Amino acid sequence: MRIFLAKRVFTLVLTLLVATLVVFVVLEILPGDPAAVMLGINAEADTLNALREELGLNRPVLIRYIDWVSDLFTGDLGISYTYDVPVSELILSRITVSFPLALLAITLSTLIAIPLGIIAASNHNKPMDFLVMSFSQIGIAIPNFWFAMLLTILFSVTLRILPAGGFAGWDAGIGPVLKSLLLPTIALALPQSAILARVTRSALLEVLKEDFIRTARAKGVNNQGTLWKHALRNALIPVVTIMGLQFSFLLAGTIIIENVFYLPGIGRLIFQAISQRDLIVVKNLVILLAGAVIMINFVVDVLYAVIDPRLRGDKDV
Amino acid sequence: MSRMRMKTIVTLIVLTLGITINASSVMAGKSSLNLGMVLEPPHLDPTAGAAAAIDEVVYANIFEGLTRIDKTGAVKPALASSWTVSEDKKTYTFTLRKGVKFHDGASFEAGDVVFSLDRARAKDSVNAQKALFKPIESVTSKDPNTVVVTLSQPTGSFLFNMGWGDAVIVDEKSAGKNKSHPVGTGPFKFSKWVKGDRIVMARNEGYWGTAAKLKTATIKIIPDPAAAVSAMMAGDIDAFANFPAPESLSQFKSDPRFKVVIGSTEGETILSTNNERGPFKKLKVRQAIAHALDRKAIIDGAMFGYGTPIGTHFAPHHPAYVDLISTHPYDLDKAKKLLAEAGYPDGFKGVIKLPPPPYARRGGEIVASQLRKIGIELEIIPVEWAQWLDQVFKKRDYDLTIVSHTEPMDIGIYARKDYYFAYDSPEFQGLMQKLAATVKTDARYKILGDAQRLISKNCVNGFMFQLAKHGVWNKKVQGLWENSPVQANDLTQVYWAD
Amino acid sequence: MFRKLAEVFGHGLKNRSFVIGGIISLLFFLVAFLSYFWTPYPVEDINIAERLLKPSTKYLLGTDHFGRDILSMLIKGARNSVIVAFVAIGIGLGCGVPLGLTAAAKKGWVNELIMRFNDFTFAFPSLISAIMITAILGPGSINSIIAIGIFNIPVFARVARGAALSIWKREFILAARSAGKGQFKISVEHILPNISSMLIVQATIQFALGILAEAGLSYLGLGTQPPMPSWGKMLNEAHTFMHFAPQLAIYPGAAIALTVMGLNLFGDGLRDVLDPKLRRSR
Amino acid sequence: MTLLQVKDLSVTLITAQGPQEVISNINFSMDAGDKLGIVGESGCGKSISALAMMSLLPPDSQTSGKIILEDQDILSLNSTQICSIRGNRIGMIFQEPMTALNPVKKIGAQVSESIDLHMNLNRKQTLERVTELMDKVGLAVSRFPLNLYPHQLSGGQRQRVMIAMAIACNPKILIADEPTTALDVTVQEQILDLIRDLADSSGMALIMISHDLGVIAQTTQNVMVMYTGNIVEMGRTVDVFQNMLHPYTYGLFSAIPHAGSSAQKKRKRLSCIPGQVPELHLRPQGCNFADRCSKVSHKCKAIEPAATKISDQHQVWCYHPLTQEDKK
Repeated sequence: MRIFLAKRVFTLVLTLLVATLVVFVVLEILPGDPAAVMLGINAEADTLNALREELGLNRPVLIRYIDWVSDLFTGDLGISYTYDVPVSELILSRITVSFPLALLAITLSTLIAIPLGIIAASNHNKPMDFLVMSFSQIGIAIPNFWFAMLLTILFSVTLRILPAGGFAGWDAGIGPVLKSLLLPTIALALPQSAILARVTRSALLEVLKEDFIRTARAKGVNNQGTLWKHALRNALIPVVTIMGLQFSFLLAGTIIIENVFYLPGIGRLIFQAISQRDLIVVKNLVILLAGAVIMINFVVDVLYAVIDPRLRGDKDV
Repeated sequence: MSRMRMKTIVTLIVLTLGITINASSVMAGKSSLNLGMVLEPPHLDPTAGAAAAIDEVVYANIFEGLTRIDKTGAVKPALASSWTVSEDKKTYTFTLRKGVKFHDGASFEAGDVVFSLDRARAKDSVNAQKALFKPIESVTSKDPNTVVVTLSQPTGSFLFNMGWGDAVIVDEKSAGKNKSHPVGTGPFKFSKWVKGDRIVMARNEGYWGTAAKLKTATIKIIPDPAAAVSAMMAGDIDAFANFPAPESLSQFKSDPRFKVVIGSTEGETILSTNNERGPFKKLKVRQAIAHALDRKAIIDGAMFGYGTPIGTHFAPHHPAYVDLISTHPYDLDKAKKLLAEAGYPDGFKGVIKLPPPPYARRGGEIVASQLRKIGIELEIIPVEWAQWLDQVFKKRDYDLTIVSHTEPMDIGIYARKDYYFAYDSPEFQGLMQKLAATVKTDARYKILGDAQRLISKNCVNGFMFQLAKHGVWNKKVQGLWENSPVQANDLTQVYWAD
Repeated sequence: MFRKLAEVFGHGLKNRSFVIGGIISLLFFLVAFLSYFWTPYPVEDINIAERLLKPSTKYLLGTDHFGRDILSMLIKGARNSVIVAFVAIGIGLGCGVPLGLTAAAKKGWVNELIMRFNDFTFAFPSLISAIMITAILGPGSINSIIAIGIFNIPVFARVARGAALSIWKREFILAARSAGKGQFKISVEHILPNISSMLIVQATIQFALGILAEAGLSYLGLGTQPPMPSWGKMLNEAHTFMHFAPQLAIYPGAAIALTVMGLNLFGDGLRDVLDPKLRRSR
Repeated sequence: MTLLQVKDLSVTLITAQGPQEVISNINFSMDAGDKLGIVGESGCGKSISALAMMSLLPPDSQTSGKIILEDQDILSLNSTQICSIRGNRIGMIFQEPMTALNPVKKIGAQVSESIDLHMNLNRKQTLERVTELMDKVGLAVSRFPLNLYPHQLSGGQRQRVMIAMAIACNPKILIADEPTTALDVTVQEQILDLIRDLADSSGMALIMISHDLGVIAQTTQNVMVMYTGNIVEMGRTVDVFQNMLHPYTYGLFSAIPHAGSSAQKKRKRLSCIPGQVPELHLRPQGCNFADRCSKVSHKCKAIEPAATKISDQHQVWCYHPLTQEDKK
């Protein structure tokens, strides 16, 4: 386990380092001058130069890269060009929107998907199974932003009971926050749950064919018991894999969904930062997100070992 | 299922989820205002950025200059209670108001004016409108309440210029932090900024002038037109000084709760043309384009009918405006003929780069479709502002673009031969020189008229329409600006009627 | 080859997903093809006077904010989706399969390098990278093809590698190796034909994902540009009109969902048909 | 006293080729403490009949006939009643110890599960019972803690865990379905001995299913030879082994290697009985073995043979039982 962990951490750091290089190079290529964006069309050349100097954009490329990476290690992400506040503060304030959203979405999708998958698998080839699979097929095919629009049309335009967008802010209390996150959460969670339900179902069906299920039944365990006590945990491995992969999709999803609902989250921040050429925000955010994905993959690996004792690498007796 | 029942069910579901449904506006009371804004300001220091959104938040609310522009566009005294101008029009002596304090308690004195103006014109200045301060030769404080500004040459618009957001007076102590925590002298104090969501201001109880009527003002950032409609409808927003969705104005007009005010702006929306590139070098080609533009269709299609057609680069509500629309009427046959005469009987291909605002993106699609009718095939390339500034504005790598020039009285840009239109006309440059040296209003207006006629005759750009200001607000909200002579949301006089 | 196709088709007719998905997919391709010859109205023509009309006999699905016929835009939008998804798959197959085959054949550090590269590309949420790519290259359908295509590369590399590894263990490969054939030759002559069915199935899935991705990018304004209609862009435009012309948001979304569902069903069916082991259990 | 009676049992499974009858009308019975062997090639229906006794057939299969355990017809019970029989009154050991144990559960928990289900014991008593069982199957808890996972054990050890699970509730009948096939030869012996000893000491009836006549001879008193869902020969193990009458039985016997590896065994068997077990849907009319039989006649291919009683303890379903001549 320890060697396994050490190896994982090493690749994790290496991947992140390569990621910093790629992101940095990409942003160097990115056309558009942050100073020009900030100062607009009437700005004069020496004003632009003064601002670039102030932002530290006039230093040599290599120095800037090394500075950035070493700052990353110390946790100092620098000051946003446009907002003029520490990037870490900016990101933190956006995370208070995106993280609850992602968490709610993944919770909701799991809460929907796993029971649906179980229902479908335990009613294999029966009408209930067909129903769940149809839901799944439709859910997978529907783009989440369209679904978000449909939800808005129904709940905000027609019924007018939920806001069409915006975030109430945490100081407004938990109620308004949940209210503003409700539609985005559903829009994110439902398509995800469609995929997850499908994976749960097929993983369960796969496991239910295994010999040890027959063993359990031969012991006198009833159908419910075999499903819950024996099949489910074994089926969790592919389910957790997909959930790990979905995290990355979820991040992508939040970018679009935050744009549909105008939530001041990470997704909107990165979109906005790219268009305003707030490069310092962009590069740190991208690294943060890549880091999050890599971390999640790491967590998934660890979860595997928790679920499946065979992967813990313990020695035989 | 009936809609009624559906609603009940959904309501029940929502209630059981523990989510209270109430329109927050009901609670808002009469002393606070939620003002909607489309773009979030990047920061709140008007002396260090070009974004109109900065001024829309802080101008006249938090920061004040020596002078200020009122809702009619006239120059009024602000931190300077009065001024005198020397005979040669080169020395301005400002008498400052007494007893003015910055929000942090620092008192306002002549030294602050000297600091602010010197900072704006310094070598390392990051002021986006540095040109405003170019004529200034020196700024000196005669005593704590008197400032003398000496100009290198007479500048007719100097007092107007000092009313711009970029010329507000800041305190040396707090200037460095104005981006995130602005400290000014205005009737509102900055209280907090939830990035990406809202900016809150509270009444400045120690204001030198008439105190603001509102206790707090919250500026909510709602970039999405659809969200803006719902927020307005739900009462989450009390007013939108410039509503982002002209297509939904009719909806608000028919709703007795709201007042829709169509005002004017300083935004001349034009089909900017690269005068030094390919076919666009030829006057006949530019004339053909002018004849091929159906302004009514563009205004209807892009702005849902809100906007005033223009035939030159000048605001129609200005007294010096000359109506030149009929010089190039919509006439496809003539356009085709002109194009053929220019040597392009079968038209040609070009590129139109469009910045993000809907007037540009939608307008660009319509323009492309209109020009296709005379054989000009335009490839539509949408660009972000960053790319627009870089490619179009700086490197002039474009054929056509659409942009609204929102600076007031900016016809002078046509005299800059290195400007992105690449219009180099000694005749026009001469007119502008003459204008700068002219002080009498009548004479100035005549020169301005000639200038308008000249760029119209030369078809420098495709002149399309003056951007309208679509105000939508709760009927009970009083005192908001109907027009925008400068980019501002002056909330000083705003109050709720009973 | 032809006989095998006929056989697959024969089996397929018994598979519900294959038939339903196949019909929807076929319709989608036919509609896309149709747009080259005919649409009810030209989609470039802006007619402000007739904008935002409700469906009628003249305009079966109504008109958009520029007075363009929605049906015509949907038809032409199908073509756009096909092209983007198709070329993106071409990129994925063209680069991913050789990478995957090499990784499977070479093992060692080449394998390690290719797999690390794969992990690495997976680490970046695809949409963020797509946004960055379009920020560099500018928005447009070609750049969205590149952005989507790049993300197909690791997918195909992974599938190709996994499948190839299992084929390498087979006895006939051993025979070919003992006959002195090189790794490259074996990969092309023996491995590739044997993993082709898996690649085809993956391709249909990626096709569906490509259509979704294109719609997402166009929705954000980074994909296809006017005057070429795109379903995602239509949704973007409809968003503004949601309050008084909600019908605009319905049709393009429904078109995306239906097409993607059709392709997914077809992919599922095809996998069942091509993989006899799974035929009974599903 | 008759413990188990199987009457006219037929089983039809749904296969890719449609419904197939895999067990046709078999009848047999056994008394408490009996040791019955069922022998035949794979696909002959021996495992299916065992699964039928446990009511563990796939849900879409159809059965007819009766399986009477003591006084209950297993086939007519509802699922709750069946669950109270499985693991309690009938225990079963499966062929693949590698896959028959749940990989994510500790062995102790897997053994105690049937105790929890069927025996009314408190936690301490359960633990004692599990420890006792583990001792019995030769996995003393001191060396093999109960918190081990299956993957930490060898195949033979896992099969011992299986056995502990199967006998946990002192079942009346223990069904062992090819319990040693997947094991190393050296381990096979130990496991067989263990099963036989356990059956002897507790008075359980044993049904030993195997394709290996050696295993049968070693562990059973009675034997039933099955071929394509039919019983072809049945009788006391001694009688049947000494006097094989059905050509198929003899073919199986000839396949036993007298020396050599298992691979040789396989090859030899193929050479002894020509051809292969016919696919179920291709079964011929008449005697199913006809196509592979050296003594086939027209009659064999026309009408299915009925039972011929050789002695009280020995029956054969064949028109041409083997003679001593044939066996040379």
